[in-house]
Amino acid sequence: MSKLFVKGNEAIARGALDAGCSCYFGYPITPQNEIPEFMSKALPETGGQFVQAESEIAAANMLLGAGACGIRAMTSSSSPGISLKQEAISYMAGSDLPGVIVNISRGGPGLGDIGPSQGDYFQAVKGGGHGDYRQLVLAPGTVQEAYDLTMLAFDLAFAYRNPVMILGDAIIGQMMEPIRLIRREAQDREESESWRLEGYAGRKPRVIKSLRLAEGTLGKHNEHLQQKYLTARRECRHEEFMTDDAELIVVAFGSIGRIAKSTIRRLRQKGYRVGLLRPITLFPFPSQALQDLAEKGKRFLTIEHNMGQMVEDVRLALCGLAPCGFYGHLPGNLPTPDDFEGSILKEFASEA
Amino acid sequence: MSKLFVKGNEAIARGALDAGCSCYFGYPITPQNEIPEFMSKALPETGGQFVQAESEIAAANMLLGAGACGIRAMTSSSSPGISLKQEAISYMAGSDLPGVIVNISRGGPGLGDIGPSQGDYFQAVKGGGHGDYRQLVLAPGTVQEAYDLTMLAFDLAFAYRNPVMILGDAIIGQMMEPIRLIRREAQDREESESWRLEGYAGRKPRVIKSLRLAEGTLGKHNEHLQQKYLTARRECRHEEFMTDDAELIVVAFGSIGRIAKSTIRRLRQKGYRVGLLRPITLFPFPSQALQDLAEKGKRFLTIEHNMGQMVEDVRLALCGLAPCGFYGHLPGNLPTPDDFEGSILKEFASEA
Amino acid sequence: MSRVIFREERCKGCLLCTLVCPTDNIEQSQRTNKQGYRIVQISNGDMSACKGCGFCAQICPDEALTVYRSKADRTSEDLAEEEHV
Amino acid sequence: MSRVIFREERCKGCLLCTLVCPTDNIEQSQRTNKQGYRIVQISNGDMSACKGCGFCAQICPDEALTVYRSKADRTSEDLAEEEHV
Amino acid sequence: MSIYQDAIIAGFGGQGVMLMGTLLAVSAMESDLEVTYIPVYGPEMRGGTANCTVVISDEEIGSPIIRRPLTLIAMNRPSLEKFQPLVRDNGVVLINSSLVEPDLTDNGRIRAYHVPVNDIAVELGNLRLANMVALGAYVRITGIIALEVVIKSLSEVIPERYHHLLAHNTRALEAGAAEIEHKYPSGG
Amino acid sequence: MSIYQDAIIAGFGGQGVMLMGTLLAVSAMESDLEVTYIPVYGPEMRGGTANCTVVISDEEIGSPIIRRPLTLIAMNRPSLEKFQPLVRDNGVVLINSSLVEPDLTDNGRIRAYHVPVNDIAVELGNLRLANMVALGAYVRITGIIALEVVIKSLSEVIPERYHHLLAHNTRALEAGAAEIEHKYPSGG
Amino acid sequence: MQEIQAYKSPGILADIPTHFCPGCHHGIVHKLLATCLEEKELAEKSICVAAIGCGAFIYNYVLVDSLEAPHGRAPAVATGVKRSRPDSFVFVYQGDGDLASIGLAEIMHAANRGERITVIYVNNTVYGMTGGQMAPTTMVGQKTTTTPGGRKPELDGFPLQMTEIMSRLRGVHFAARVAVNNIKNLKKARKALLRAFEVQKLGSGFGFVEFLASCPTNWRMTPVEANERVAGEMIPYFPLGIFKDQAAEEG
Amino acid sequence: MQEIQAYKSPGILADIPTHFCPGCHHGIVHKLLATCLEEKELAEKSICVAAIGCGAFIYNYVLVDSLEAPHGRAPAVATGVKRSRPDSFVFVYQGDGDLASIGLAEIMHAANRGERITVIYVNNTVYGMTGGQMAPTTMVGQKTTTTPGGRKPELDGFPLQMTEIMSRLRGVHFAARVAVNNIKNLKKARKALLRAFEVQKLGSGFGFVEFLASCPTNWRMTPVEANERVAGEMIPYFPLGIFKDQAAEEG
Ligand SMILES: Cc1ncc(C[n+]2csc(CCOP(=O)(O)OP(=O)(O)O)c2C)c(N)n1
Ligand SMILES: Cc1ncc(C[n+]2csc(CCOP(=O)(O)OP(=O)(O)O)c2C)c(N)n1
Ligand code: SF4
Ligand code: SF4
Ligand code: SF4
Ligand code: SF4
Ligand code: SF4
Ligand code: SF4
Ligand SMILES: [Mg+2]
Ligand SMILES: [Mg+2]
Repeated sequence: MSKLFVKGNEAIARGALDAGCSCYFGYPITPQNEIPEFMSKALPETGGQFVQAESEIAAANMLLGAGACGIRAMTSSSSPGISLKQEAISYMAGSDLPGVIVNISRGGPGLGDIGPSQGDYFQAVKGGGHGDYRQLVLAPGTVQEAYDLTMLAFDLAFAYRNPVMILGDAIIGQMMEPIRLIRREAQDREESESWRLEGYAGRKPRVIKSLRLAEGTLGKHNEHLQQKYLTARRECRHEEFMTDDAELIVVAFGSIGRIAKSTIRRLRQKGYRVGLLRPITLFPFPSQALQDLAEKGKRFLTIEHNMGQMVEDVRLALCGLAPCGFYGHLPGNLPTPDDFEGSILKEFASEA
Repeated sequence: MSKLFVKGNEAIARGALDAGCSCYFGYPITPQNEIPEFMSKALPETGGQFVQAESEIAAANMLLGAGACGIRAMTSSSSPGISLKQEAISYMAGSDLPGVIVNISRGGPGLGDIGPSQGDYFQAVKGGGHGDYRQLVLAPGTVQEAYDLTMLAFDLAFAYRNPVMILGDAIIGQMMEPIRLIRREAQDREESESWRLEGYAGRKPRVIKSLRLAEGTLGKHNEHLQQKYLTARRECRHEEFMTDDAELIVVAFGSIGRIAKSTIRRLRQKGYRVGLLRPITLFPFPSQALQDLAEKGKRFLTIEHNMGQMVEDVRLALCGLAPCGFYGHLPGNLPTPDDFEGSILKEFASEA
Repeated sequence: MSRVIFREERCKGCLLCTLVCPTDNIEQSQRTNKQGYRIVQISNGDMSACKGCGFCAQICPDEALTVYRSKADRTSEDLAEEEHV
Repeated sequence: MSRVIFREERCKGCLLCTLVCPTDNIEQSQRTNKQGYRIVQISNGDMSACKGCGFCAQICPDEALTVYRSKADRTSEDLAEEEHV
Repeated sequence: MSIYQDAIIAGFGGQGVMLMGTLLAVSAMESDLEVTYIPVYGPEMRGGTANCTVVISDEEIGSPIIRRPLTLIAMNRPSLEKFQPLVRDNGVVLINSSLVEPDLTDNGRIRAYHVPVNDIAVELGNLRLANMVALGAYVRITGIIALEVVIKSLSEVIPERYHHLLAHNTRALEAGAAEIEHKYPSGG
Repeated sequence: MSIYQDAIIAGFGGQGVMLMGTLLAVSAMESDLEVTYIPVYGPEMRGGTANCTVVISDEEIGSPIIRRPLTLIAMNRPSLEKFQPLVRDNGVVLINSSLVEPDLTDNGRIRAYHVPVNDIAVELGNLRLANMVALGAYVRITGIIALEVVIKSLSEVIPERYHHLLAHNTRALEAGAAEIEHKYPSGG
Repeated sequence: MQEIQAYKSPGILADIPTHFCPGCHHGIVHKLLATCLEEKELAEKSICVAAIGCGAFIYNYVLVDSLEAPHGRAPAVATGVKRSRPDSFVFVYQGDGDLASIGLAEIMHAANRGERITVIYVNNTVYGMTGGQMAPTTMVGQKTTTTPGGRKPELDGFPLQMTEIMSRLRGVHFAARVAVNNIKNLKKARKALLRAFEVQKLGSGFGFVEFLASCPTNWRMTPVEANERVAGEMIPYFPLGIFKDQAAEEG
Repeated sequence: MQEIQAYKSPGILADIPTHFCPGCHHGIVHKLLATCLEEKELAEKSICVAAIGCGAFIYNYVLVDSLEAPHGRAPAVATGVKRSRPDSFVFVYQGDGDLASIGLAEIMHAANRGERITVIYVNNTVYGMTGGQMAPTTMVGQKTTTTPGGRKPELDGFPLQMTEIMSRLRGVHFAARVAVNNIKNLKKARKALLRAFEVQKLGSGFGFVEFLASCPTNWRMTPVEANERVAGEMIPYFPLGIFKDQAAEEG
């Protein structure tokens, strides 16, 4: 099939459509507006529903409603708007509801700017909402991956009956690259049959809720959720680049992962044995891959476009097996391969 | 001065008043309703303002407005309501604004229940909102501490121009205990003079905002915030109980810290050398204290009323110096000293 | 004669039924049920006044009442009244 | 004679001033300023028609115009008009 | 040995069990003891039963939540049914025998005190005093607090607008204590 | 050595620089090269200047963001002032000499190409074709893409309702290329 | 002797005790709702969106497919439901705190979009579930746990009249205010609810029925006193009636 | 020759180029606002609460103490400000997306509480800052980037008429809709704004002024065409006038 040259945002929208997404609920915010804009045209054409919600809160709650009907649906926003969705996401997790949430994040805190940043890692991965829940988090590094991972997100959301977040940034959202589309079979209408709401005709009424007052029930639900998250570990995905002979492994995700790759290519040319591990799933986190590398005696440097968030997960994964340095590129400043060279070289020097 | 027998919630309200809080903005939610209820009576009597906001979002944004005026103000809520405040908290952090937010948290995710739980640790400590910010987090373990730490929260909020959260749970909020009040001098009206809004008469107009579009400005602000958080490390507070000769240190915060103390007392009677480290500030986290104990060769067990959140900070603090076990009491189930005995004994057995 | 059956364990003693009964056929009793509520009873233990209109059952928030209306009580006036109130 | 002063670098060429000028005294020019906007100018370079009413300056979203009204132009009719529109 | 006592107090919503708990707790505070009190709250209270837990000690109190209490005041039948099995062996159970049949008591395992607190209260002129009768009895049985301190503490927990009722409450506390002295001369 | 080229394309909002970028990028894609394109967006665009960055390579592209580009197309003066200092030594700078005075060029450090794209476009009958003139010139200078591929790609980036203008655009691309051949016979 | 049952419990109403306080009107509204669903044969295709408040447990009593919405967001959740399953019958059950305070934007926008849903709005002038705080509907002077001196309009504003606000939005095709404090009003309430259901069946727009209801517990009244307050204090400020019936007006 | 300056730039208006697109009415509203603040001598005691939208940068142009509010929440932020500093003059500058969509609950509740603040509401029927998506005020049939086929009332609802909604809330003491598309309307706008300021000075209640405004960029029109659309399409649906002036009505 021929290639299409599209923005990351459009790739996400197309990925959703090709994964069978039939409802989109959103509210405008830069730098993700191409998603609702694309959907507002494409969905009605395929019999789906596009709703411009009155707010991000409403959009997230519409997603909850659609999820309860067992429908593949999506919402998207950017950092401040994602903060507003936290209550609904917590409810979805608490009610075992699927749904895909896209965060094309921007610089924060507050209104910040509309440039790229990875300041929302903690919010996405540790749970910005209340309670002990997790969402699966996928972090594309290319426009093709934005498309592919969006399709995957829907499958995971329904496989685990859990919210799944696509965490991109302004680079992923605004960048254009060629992509190849995947043609999918018509969507499996059965995937939600055993639990979705549609009127009780022919069976017993169903209730979908997160309130669990009776003694022991909330505890049991929390146990069930933990079990789900343990199972989800098998979904771990990451990319390794030139790690085999590397002394130093740079750990970086999303757009920073790909930019760091440029730096690494350049440093390789200069003879430095440096490699890259790019987590693709941020939750579950590819801890095992890191441990495996640590056991081979590698050293680590985490690079993020924030003041240090994923590095905690890296350190927890390494668990004392190996140290991990950190270089945080300031949110608000655009990252380029040049920016990472110094810190990588410094890390080399520090122990070599 | 004589003692007062009050609920934790009332202690918080009184602490706020005695710290000079003159505006309260809130929205009802169990189990913290005694705070707004007390304030609705007490504040108008002292010339302050009580506003029952239309929502938690509105309440948090009123707090932002009051903070910008350099006024000591507070909002309070419980888990789902706190999720809704995340955007405003991020804005406050991004605008260097003081304010006190109380979370008398309950079981989650979603609507969960109204019982105690510590499921909101991540949200409070890692930042549930978007962007690279932190709030200072204080976790009382007694009603007296609820009162004292609320007063401290206001001082810290203004010293650092940053939101400060009191993280309690349904136990802290609903429990009654005797407390001693502290009489304070009248509030220092000068603390905000150099930055607050009040009309520009006699000086240049001031702008308080978090939007930073000009190149480099958002990055600089993020650096400034990190500097602030580093400085705040000196505010670390924790309690140690029988750690000197202990082999095993239980790390637990808030109500779980005090309940664990009962277990430890009981185990001491049985001859087990177990001690307690109870973090009082959750951010900044008392990492140094943990490291000091680790260097003395102690082992650690974190106990939380959730599925494992603070334990990550403990492990990051210990940084491979010592391992740390974990026992998570299921949110939704009430914790008692009996519940912790087994896991402490198991931890003892595991390596002894 | 129409009949009213109480499910005592369901009654919460709110007395709303007594407000709507056109014949004052229900009154508070001295008894409390297992839940501690002071329940209602047929006034003076005399069912004969009951018209079987079912108003008490309609309003009872707790479905504590069942009314069996005898055909005899089903006068055309009652029906007319029902339609017009 | 009243005078209109343009701050060309501020003009965005929106032409709103031309809409409100009662004497069609302003028109689009062929010049672009540094920002790339096609700016306005006095129609035919002739200032004499200007009444000095200041409407152009009032509506200009970009404060690109300053109007100096000569006392001579300040007729009572103008004033009356101003009051009543 | 050090002083330690804990109690669950339970009954119908309207029986004033929360007031019993706070009065007991304030009395402990006034006796210079450490004390915590924790109620149930929220929709669970609605319509159904209410209960609270009081822990009294001369040492810092760790847990305010007690799964297996040393003592129980059961103001009605559902409360007894729910909490009696949790009471520790040989623990004290004070039963409102006006509402609860004696045969429900787990006599072998716990120490039961049957006091017809409703009847005594009605005798005193007001059914609503039943809670004070029960507390008077409890205090006398356990001896954890002096009755006089409880009586003195009344004015701290009863809202000012009801202070004309202080004397009635005092009488009820005393009546409860007296009933124990009379019925269980060896007890307490 | 492998193929690699990057470019910043900058100008006024209305000059069609985004279209230049996408056309260049799609042409690269059609030439079976790897390519990324990234625009500026949001309020920064409002009123002021617009710019985008294109990276073309035969290898996987790491960074779509380029701080120090190899080439620059400056459609107006502010763009030249802003980006020229960032161009790498000996880099290519294509300047819209219809709007920018030649003396602003950093001649010693970079390789400057002065093309009066506005004037050429006006000659072709439409000022709006200036962007295509510039792109034609750029492609000829750098040789990164064949002009024919660019012309073939036009129909992919120009919305269907404007396809009657394809011929005009083609002519503009060609005119730009021709200008380079004519003016800088050794260049490109 | 021949007998008929004068009032039949609807089959979809669970035969279990409710958690409602004695005399709480929520219980009556639940019954009525269940009756009307059955009467219109809608139960099997219903999806109930429960809001947060004392009515949150409706799924325990009215046995249809049900979903819990976060506080205030039920109209948005219902929008997601109805857009996903346009053939289902979607109704929302909200309290006055939920709908008129935290959820004001959601209800107004769902109404304005003309979502084909039916909203049952139970106005008891107070936050019931959380223990009696001021609601947007609390009457002037009414004492609540957060207006210890009574609601003061200069500080707290005036009680919101939601049916009036709703009926002015063009997406709303039916809006009525009813009460269940006596048999006469109960019958009118039934008619209004049935009519609102029809509007959804017609697929024309949004249906809204406000129920004035008592909350004896938080009004600190006996059930009988509370029932009387509905007529004595609420109805004068919140007048009953059908405020809008688009189809009827047009046809 | 003697001369006077026919229009004086208000001193608190910064003498710097704005970021607004050519012909954007925000610029005119800014000027008017600054003029009125000066005329009433309110600038020195003003606190401006800026909302998120193209007007968010007002603090760069109208030089008074200023505060940025999260999108939609400016009325809540202003409530916090005014309650903290009752002596200051507090005004809010919001767009139609900000006020009528995400912030609908906040504006209505602040209005209903009768907060002593003045809200300047700039309705340009579109989300300007984010690039022209549908707003709650978008006209039926209007094409936007999220209504590529034009706004469809059956799916998207009808445009909200906020001044009408506001004027019916009892806490609102002044509500008007004005335009700045010609000199006549500009003068009326000035009068309305001055009156709204007075209401706050009187301390009686909430003041609301809706400005109909153009957004040439997102309407895909020239500034002149856009200016004409205000009169041709907007005013017929959003009629101008003073909808409420409590003090005037009472006195
Ligand atoms: C986000 C959030 N805020 C607050 C609450 C607490 N809460 C539960 S129900 C309720 C209000 C109930 O009042 P109303 O809607 O009037 O219903 P009622 O109980 O009176 O029927 C509130 C504030 C919550 N669950 N979630
Ligand atoms: C929570 C949140 N959601 C969305 C946005 C993105 N956003 C910025 S301005 C705006 C709307 C602007 O429209 P309007 O209020 O009509 O103002 P205008 O620009 O048209 O004057 C939006 C949605 C945001 N900043 N924050
Ligand atoms: S059926 Fe009618 S008359 Fe008989 S008890 Fe009930 S209400 Fe009264
Ligand atoms: S209405 Fe029902 S619950 Fe109330 S008193 Fe009558 S029978 Fe009992
Ligand atoms: S001052 Fe009046 S007449 Fe003169 S140019 Fe301006 S608008 Fe025209
Ligand atoms: S109104 Fe101002 S900006 Fe617009 S054309 Fe006239 S002078 Fe220029
Ligand atoms: S609190 Fe009020 S609304 Fe809730 S169940 Fe009780 S009476 Fe009904
Ligand atoms: S986008 Fe619209 S509202 Fe924003 S500045 Fe431009 S014209 Fe004005
Ligand atoms: Mg209510
Ligand atoms: Mg707008």
